[in-house]
This record gives sequence, C-alpha cells and structure tokens, in this order.
Amino acid sequence: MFLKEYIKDVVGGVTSLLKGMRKTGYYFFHPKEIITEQYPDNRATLKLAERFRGEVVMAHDANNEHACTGCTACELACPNGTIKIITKFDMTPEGKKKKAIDTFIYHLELCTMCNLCVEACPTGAISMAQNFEHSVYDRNKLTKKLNKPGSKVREGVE
Amino acid sequence: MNSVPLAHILFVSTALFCIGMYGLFTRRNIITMLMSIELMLNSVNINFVAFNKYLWPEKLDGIFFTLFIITIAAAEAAVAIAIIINLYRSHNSIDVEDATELKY
Amino acid sequence: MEASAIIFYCIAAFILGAGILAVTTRKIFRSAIWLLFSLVGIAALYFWLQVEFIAAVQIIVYVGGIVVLIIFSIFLTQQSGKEMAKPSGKHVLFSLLAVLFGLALIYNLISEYGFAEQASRPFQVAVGEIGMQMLSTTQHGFILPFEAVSMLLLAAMVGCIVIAMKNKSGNLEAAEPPAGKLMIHSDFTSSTTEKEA
Amino acid sequence: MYTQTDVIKDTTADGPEGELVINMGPQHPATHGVLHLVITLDGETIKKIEPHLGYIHRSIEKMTESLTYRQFTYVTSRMDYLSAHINNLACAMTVEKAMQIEVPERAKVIRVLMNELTRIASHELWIGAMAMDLGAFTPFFYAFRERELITDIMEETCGARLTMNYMVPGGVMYDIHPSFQQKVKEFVTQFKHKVTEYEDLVTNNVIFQSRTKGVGFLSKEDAISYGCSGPVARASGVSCDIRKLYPYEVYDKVQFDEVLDTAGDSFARYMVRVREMNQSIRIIEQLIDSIPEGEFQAKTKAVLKPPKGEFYTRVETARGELGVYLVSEGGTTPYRIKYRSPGFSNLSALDHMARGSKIGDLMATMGTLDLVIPDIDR
Amino acid sequence: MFSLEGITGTVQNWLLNTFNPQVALLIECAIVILLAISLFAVLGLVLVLMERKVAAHIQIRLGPNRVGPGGMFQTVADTVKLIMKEGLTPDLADKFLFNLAPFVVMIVAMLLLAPIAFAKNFQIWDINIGVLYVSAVSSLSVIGILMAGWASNNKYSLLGAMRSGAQIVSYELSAGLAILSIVVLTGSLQISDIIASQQDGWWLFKGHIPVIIAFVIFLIAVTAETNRAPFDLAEAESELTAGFHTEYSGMKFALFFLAEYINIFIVCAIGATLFLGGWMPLHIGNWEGFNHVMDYIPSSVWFFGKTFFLIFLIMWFRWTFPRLRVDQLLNLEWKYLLPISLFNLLLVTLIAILGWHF
Repeated sequence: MFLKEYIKDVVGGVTSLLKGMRKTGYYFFHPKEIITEQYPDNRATLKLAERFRGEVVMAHDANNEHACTGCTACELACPNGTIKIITKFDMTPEGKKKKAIDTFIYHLELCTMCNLCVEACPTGAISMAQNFEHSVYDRNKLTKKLNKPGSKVREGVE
Repeated sequence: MNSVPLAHILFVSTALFCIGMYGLFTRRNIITMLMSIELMLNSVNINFVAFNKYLWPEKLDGIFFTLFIITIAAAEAAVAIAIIINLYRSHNSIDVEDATELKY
Repeated sequence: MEASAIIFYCIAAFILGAGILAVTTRKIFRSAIWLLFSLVGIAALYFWLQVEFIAAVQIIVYVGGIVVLIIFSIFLTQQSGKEMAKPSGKHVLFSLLAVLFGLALIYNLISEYGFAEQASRPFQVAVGEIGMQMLSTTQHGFILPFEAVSMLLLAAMVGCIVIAMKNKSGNLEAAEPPAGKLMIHSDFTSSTTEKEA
Repeated sequence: MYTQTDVIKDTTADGPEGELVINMGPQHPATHGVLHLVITLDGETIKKIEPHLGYIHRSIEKMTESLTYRQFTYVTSRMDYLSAHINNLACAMTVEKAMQIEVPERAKVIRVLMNELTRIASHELWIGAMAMDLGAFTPFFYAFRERELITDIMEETCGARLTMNYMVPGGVMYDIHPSFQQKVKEFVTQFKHKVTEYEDLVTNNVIFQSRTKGVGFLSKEDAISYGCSGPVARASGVSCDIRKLYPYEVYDKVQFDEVLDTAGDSFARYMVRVREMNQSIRIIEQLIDSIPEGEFQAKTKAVLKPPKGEFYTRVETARGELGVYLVSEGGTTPYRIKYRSPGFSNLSALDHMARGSKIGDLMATMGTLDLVIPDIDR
Repeated sequence: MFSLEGITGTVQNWLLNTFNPQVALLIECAIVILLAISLFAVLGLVLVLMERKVAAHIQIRLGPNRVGPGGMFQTVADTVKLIMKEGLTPDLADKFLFNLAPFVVMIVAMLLLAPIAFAKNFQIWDINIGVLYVSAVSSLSVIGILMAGWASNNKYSLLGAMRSGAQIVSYELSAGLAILSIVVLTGSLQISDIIASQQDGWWLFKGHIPVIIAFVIFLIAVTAETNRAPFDLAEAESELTAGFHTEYSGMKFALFFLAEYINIFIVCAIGATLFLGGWMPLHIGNWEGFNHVMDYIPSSVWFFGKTFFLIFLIMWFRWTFPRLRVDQLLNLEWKYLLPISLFNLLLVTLIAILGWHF
C-alpha cells in the first residue's frame, strides 16, 4: 500500500538519522574520548618508537671515536645520493698509509629514511635516530657533516 | 501622515507607469519587457493603495484589489517565463523579433 | 516639511531612479537587480503608507518569487555578461516623446482634478479584518474573486507544467530523473530492473 | 590517449547548446590530489568526463632503471602510498622469483600480516575520505582514530608510518617488534568494537544510502572490458582477488572469503570494502598467534643480479591488482620495469560510470573508485 | 538584574526629557543601529567559536585552544586575518554587483533582527505582521546569493547560486507552513501576541503531536534555508569548491560567512519564539509555585538559552549527516515535507477550531 510504504520510508529514514545523531552526541558529551595530542606541549612525554627513522647519525664514543672505515658501502646503497664520503689517507704509527674518512656528508633534504644505508654498513657505524624536528630556515643547514671534528676510527674496526 | 498630498503619490505612480511603458517600447528582449510590465502593474498597485488610504479609509477595497493584482501578476510572470524558456529552447533566442512565425 | 514627507520623497526618488535604471541599463542581470530595488522601494512605500500586510506580500511575491524567477530565466537563457543591443536612436526618441506626452497629460489631469481630501480619519489595516472580509459571503465580501483567483493560479500552474513538459517528452536526455531513482542510461536501467526482478 | 592538441585546447570554453564545461581540478577538494577532470555538463547532468593526467608524474618506472634491485623497492612506496607495504612486496616478490630465493616461513607470515593491516588502514582512510566527499565530516576522524593504531603498529615494527620500506628481497627488513602481537590483538578488539559506529553513521544512514545506491553503475562486462580490478570489479561480480586466484605467500593456508557483490553501484563498492576489512581481520586473527619461529630474512648476496629474462608477479593491493613486470639483462639494475597499477584502469571506467548522473553522483562514484593519484600517474 | 526589562524605558524617558522628540528619535535610531552592529559582531564571534568547538568535540578533537583561554579569541584572530587579506575581484566579474552582493546578504540579516523579542519588553519593532515580515525579508537573502553567483563570472559560483535559489525558494514553503500552524493556534502574526499566548505553556507542549511535527519540519526547512549541511549544496565544497562564494576573499567573504551565522541565529530565535515561547519562562498550567520559581530566571536568559539550544541542534545536524544530492533535496521538499506539513496544518487548524490544545 502506498501510504504504508510512505510512512515506513519516513520513519525508517528518521530512525537512521537519529541513530547517527546518537553516536555523534555520545562523543560530544564524552570529552574523555578526545584523542587530540597537544604536540609541542607534550614534547616531554612524547614517546617515539625505538625503530622510528628520523635521521642518520654516526655514533661517537667518549674518546671521540666512531666505527666508520670509509668503505662507501652506504654511499652505494643509497638510492638518492644522500651520502657522500670523502676519504683521506692517514699515517698509522707504523708508517703505513691507511684509508680513513675525512668527511661524512649527509644531505638530510634528500634522505627518505629508507634505512638501506644502515643495513649496508658492515661496521654498524651509522644508525637511525628518533629526532624528527628537522625544519630550519636555511636549506644549507640540512647538509650535515656526521663525523665530529677531530674524530677518528675506533681501534680494531676493519 | 497625510503630510504628503495625494497628487504627489499619484505622480510617483504615473511616472513609474511611464517608465515601464518606455521600457516596453524600447526593449526587444522578452525578459526585460516582462520586467517593464511588472513595473507598470506595480504603479497601478500604488494607486489603489493610495486612493484607499486617502479617499475611503473606512474601506479595504483598494487593499483587496492590490492583493489580487499581485497574485495575478505572479501567475502571469510564471506563465510568461515558462513560455520564454520554451521559446529559447526552440529558437535559441529570446528576442521578440526572432519569434515572428506563429508556431513554437 | 515633516520627517515623514522627507522619507516619502526619498522613497519616491529611489523607486523612480531604480525604475529608470531597470529599463535603460544594457546588462540584463543588472536590469533585474534594479527592478528588484524598485520593487523593494515600493514595498517601503507601502510600509510608509502603513499597509504592512501589502508590503510583506509585495516582498514575498515579487522579490521572493517573481524576481527570482526572472533571474532564473536569465541564468537559463542568457550568455554570461553579454550586453543587450542598443535600441536605435529613432526608437528611443519616439518612445521618449510618447511617454513624456502621456506623463504630461496624466499629470495635468491629476493636478486639475482636486481630490476631496478626507484627512484625520484613521486608516487601520488589521490583518484579521482582511482575512475576514476575504472569505465573507456578504455584500462586501471577496469570496468570489478569491475563488476566481485560486482557479486562475491553478490554471497557471497546470499551464506552466504543460508548457514545460511539452518540449521534454521528445528529448529524453533533458528529462528530469524520475522521483527517488536516478536514471543513468539505458544499460543501467535495464540491469537494475533485472536485479530487482 | 590524447593528442597534443587535445591537451592544450582551451578547457574553459563552453560547448554549444547551453553545455557547461567545468574544470574539476587539478586543485579541487574532491579529487584528492592533482587529478584534472574536464566535465561537460548539461545543467547539473554530466555528459562527458575527460580525465587529464600527468600532474604528478614522477617517472618512477624510468627511475627504477637506474636503481639496484635492493633500492628500487623503496620507490614504489610512493606510488600507491596508502598500501606501501603491498607495493614493496610486489617488487620484492618479483626479485625473489627472478633469483629463486626461498623466503623463510616466518617472513611470509609477517608479510601477510602487514599486508592485511595495510589493507585495513587503506580502507579506513578511504571510508573517511568517501564520507567526507559526500559531506559527512565526522566519520573521517573516527576512521582515522582506528587507522592511527595501525600506523602506530607500523611505526613500532617498521620504523615509519606511511612509507615503511619494510619488505626487502628475501624477507623483511627487521624482525617484528616484541609487542607486535599484543598490539595487533588490541587493535582487532577495538576495531570490532568500533566498526558499528560506521554502520550507524555511514552505512545505515538514509542519506548516504540514497546518495550511493544505484549511482555510478558498472556492469560485469564493462568492469572486465575496462580492466577494472579490486573492489571496483568485485562489486560488479567479477571474481578477481589475486589472493584467491593466484595465492602468494601464505594466502593459500588461511581461511578467508573473496568478497563479491553483483549490484555494481557505489553502495556495492562501499559494502565490498567494508566486508573486505572484516575478512582482513579474519586473516589477521588466524595468523597472529601462529607466527612460526625462524629467520625473518633469507640469506642473500650483497649485490643482487637476477638472470636474464622477463618476470611478472601480481599482488592484490587495497585498490586492486598490481602487476610488476621486470625485464632483466643480468646486470645489477633492471633493464625495464612496468607497473600495472589498479588505479589507472579503474579511473578509465569513470567516464562510463558517471555519464548521465549529477555532479553530486560523481563524488560518490569517484569516492568509491578510491583513487590515489600517484598510483595513476606514477 | 540580568533582565533587560526596564533599561529601555529608562533610556527613552531620559532622552525625551533631555532632547526634543525628533532628536530623541534620531538618537534612539543611532543607538539601535549601534547595538545591532555590536550584536552582530558578538554573535559572529560566539557562533563561529561555538561551531568549531561543537564540531571538534563531536569529532573527538579539542578544537581551537591556542589563542586565549580555551581558544576564546580564535575568531578574533581569524577576523583580523580576514580583514588584512586582499579583497580580490575577478577581472571579468560584474564589479558593481560583485561588491554589492555581500552587503545585500548582510543588510537582509540586519533587517531580520528588527521584530525579534530578545527579552521581556525588549524588542526593536513590534510590527503587527511580525512573522510574515520575517518570512518576507528572509526571502530577500536569496537575491544576494544569486547576485554573487552571477557576478563572479565563475561556473562553480553560477551552479551554486542556481542550486541555492531553487533550494531556498522551495523550502520557504514548508517553513512558512510550519510558521502558519503556530499563527493558526495564536490567531495573530504579531510576535508579542505569540509570546503572550504561551503564558501557560509553550506551544511545543501545548499543541500535541501536530505542533511537534511542525517544529521538526521548521527545523529541517530553516536548516535548508540557511544553506547549512546536510543542505549546503550551494557551497558543497567537495562538488563546487565553495559554491557561490568561490571568488570572494577577505572582508567580502567574511560578510557572507558572518551573514550565514546571523541567519542561523535569527531563524533559531524565530523557532524559539514560535515553538518554545521566546523569552517566556517555562510555565506549566496552574502550578503557581513552579511558575514562580521559573520567573526568577531572567527572560533574556530564557531567550538566549532556547535559541542557542536550537543552534546547537542545527550544528549537530551539520556534523553528523552527509550532504543530499540536488534532486533528492527537492524530492525531500516536494514529496515529504510539503505534503506532511500541509496535512499537519489541517490537523493544527482542527485543533485550533475545536480548542483541543491546552
């Protein structure tokens, strides 16, 4: 019957709308469900996953020594040309020439945090850090030198 | 409120009527002609209300005439616009001079 | 001069100015807007005359209805921003002469006649009274014209629908989709009916 | 598809007889990116749609020719960024197929788990974006709340939230995080609990149903002839789930149904995706407690050199069938790689689906196509 | 103490004593205009903030919370931003109409403020055709939208304007019929009469189910008339980018934006006046004690409380429902709302004639 169908239409439609309104109304009156994170304010309590890939860093120990031998495996592994390694020849105490890094240049602006360089590194010299606030006013600041001045390769790392 | 003489109100309505007439004479576009007709109808309405108010304030006949004119004007405009749109569909123009043949 | 007189002359100037612009501007949409202003001015004149009911009806019917309708027909029939052709000088001249003579004649009549001014009688338009009189069947009732106008409106409505329908029957693409369902094209409708069957 | 003159012709000029030509995009709220649709309208009715592509073409296929087999997988995350895992998997599988690397069982299970999580995340985003296209803003946030849990799981295990680069030839990059299983179970519980909200707000809503039912119809034959795949084709009744038809990894060992619908309209596509999420949950529940012990990555050489030949693999992404066609000359870089992306074929059906409907219907149709523009342009 | 009653009388007496009547009238006009404009500004700020907060809480977010305590001055900051922005006018636009349109919309919203009774004895113009005036003047706002759509010389704007025109003109019918049902019960078009008739209970409770149906229809129709979601087809942002105000920027856009909120306030105020008794406190029949307690709450609080409740309802709609399609929108009006409200009006008339209401 036409009228019955019509009324069923109206009632069914209104019920479905009211159901939706009940759901949104529930959230309106339950502020505990709010999931907003107040980002710059909660920096202190911000927990990042330990595997989060923010930038490539090179670990230096207390003696200002790192594990990079300058083998350029990371440079080859990188798909974007993010890493550039400049090597030099050091004189060992025995008087032999030894290859070592002069500068480990890391272009953060090119990096996509794919982790291939870290995977490729045979000595575990570089790793991914959790820092993610990279914005700067000068693009040149994104080109970083990872080995600290005066650092040298750790003894026994080949 | 009767600070303005009736003649002034009548003059306004006459002037409006003449403006509408001028529009009707000079325009060749049906929509603008319709607009001119609306202006003329309105000037008549002003007359009715003014006469009612100034000459026979105890009656409401002018008000009723105005109401009926407004209603009829609405009906007239609706039909006219239906015709105009139909004309536009068949002739692709709403110029009166393009609609000289008596068929749609 | 009293304040109400000043207001009247302002309204009158507004009505006439907007009216003149409505019939002389060559942009059709602007013409409709000037017409709208003229009509709103007339509504203001009704307010000034203290017939608020008529003023409200004027705004509802003319502004809310007719002008919107006119604007819609402009949207549907006019290319955006195109100016209308200028009427020829001869045309304008003779129209102007005819109109000015007409105006002069009527103005002469109005000023000569001398209306019997019946001042100081109150003029009250109670909405209830209009309604009562509109539907009364006594000698001064308006039930017959009211019914006649209702019939006219009905006829106009049917007429509009018929006029608008006639063109559409032959042209399926322009037809409005049937209520509630959407017609996409032939293979869609056939397959949905299959599905429903 | 278009000649030079077609592309540079004036896309703003109106057609004859009151036809209105509007340019939807490249910047438009409903195109979700830089898709450019030139739409010919008769009043509100669509007469023709011409998609103009290329605004986000980054020549990924050409780029991969200069990247090694380890490197090129990561680029594909940027194609269909919402199912990055699945793209990466397709590339990794191609290399494995070419070099006949045997992937450890544990890696396979992890890959499948990640795939299904990605699928749910992608569909969650889609459900929100689709509701937003139709004017309902709130479901977007509810959908993102659940999606956030998945991205958190991804971040913990893979180290990134969107472009994970977790699949490598031979397995996965790391082992799963110790809390992975527990977090996934938590997610599954919450998802099952919250999914009723979408039903209240979207699925059963009378406005939503009337906006989508009977809109953007695609028949089975058309779906096949336009090369549609994924939920778009399955909603028209085409059985095309690669996971069922050509099982890869451990899909042949888990129980799940291929979701099919025959209505072929926007609502059917919507329902297919919603039911697909439930199937993904079913797969996850079966696998999450039985991740086998063992290696997570096969032993591979440092430099991958597949033999000379042509290799093709296909996987089921959230949007449909992704094929990777690899031509190897035996060197360290591919000679040619061609991706058969699902979005491109699905988009090609848009004109056919939307013709004769209203502009509002176009939003429903486009929304249920689930277009990711970089996937179309590559 | 919070009641506005009496303040106006005092001011008028003082003015009449100090100046001659003509000057006093002028000063009163100036004061009223000033008050109206400041009310506009305050309402705009409050309603925009309210909308954002309601939206945020429905969407499990916090909403603006940086500018001022709890984000209170966010709208002020937004306004400053909009004022500073350059008001662009498209090259091929009809510049006169393009610049006129936002003012038309704004002036219409301003005119609508006149007959609203904000509190006991606090009303700018108690015109004898009050509700008719409101429905008449509110039909003017569509002109501003059509003007904006045409003058922008943009196809999205034109489509939005046409949609909006069809929508507003057709939804005016059912809104008018819903208003009529109260007019039938009251027997008067005057706002003060309508409020006075709710002395012993609001019409929503006195008028049985037909008035409740009329109330629901009124809410739906005014939501459509103010171009709010789920009826925001005129500016459907996923279809027409921003509809009729696509080309507007800066202060002219702000005027459209403000007018939308003022219109919501006005229609909600009318709804509160017609169905919920305006400033009339909640009175129940002959419960003298209860009525007396309710009278202690100032009338302005009652008025604004009811109005804001209705505004909240409309915002709740907006953030819950998807948008309708244009043909469905017209179907809803012509197939559902109009027949139901016509039938409903018949029922209400029956109730009024037989005196069945309380």
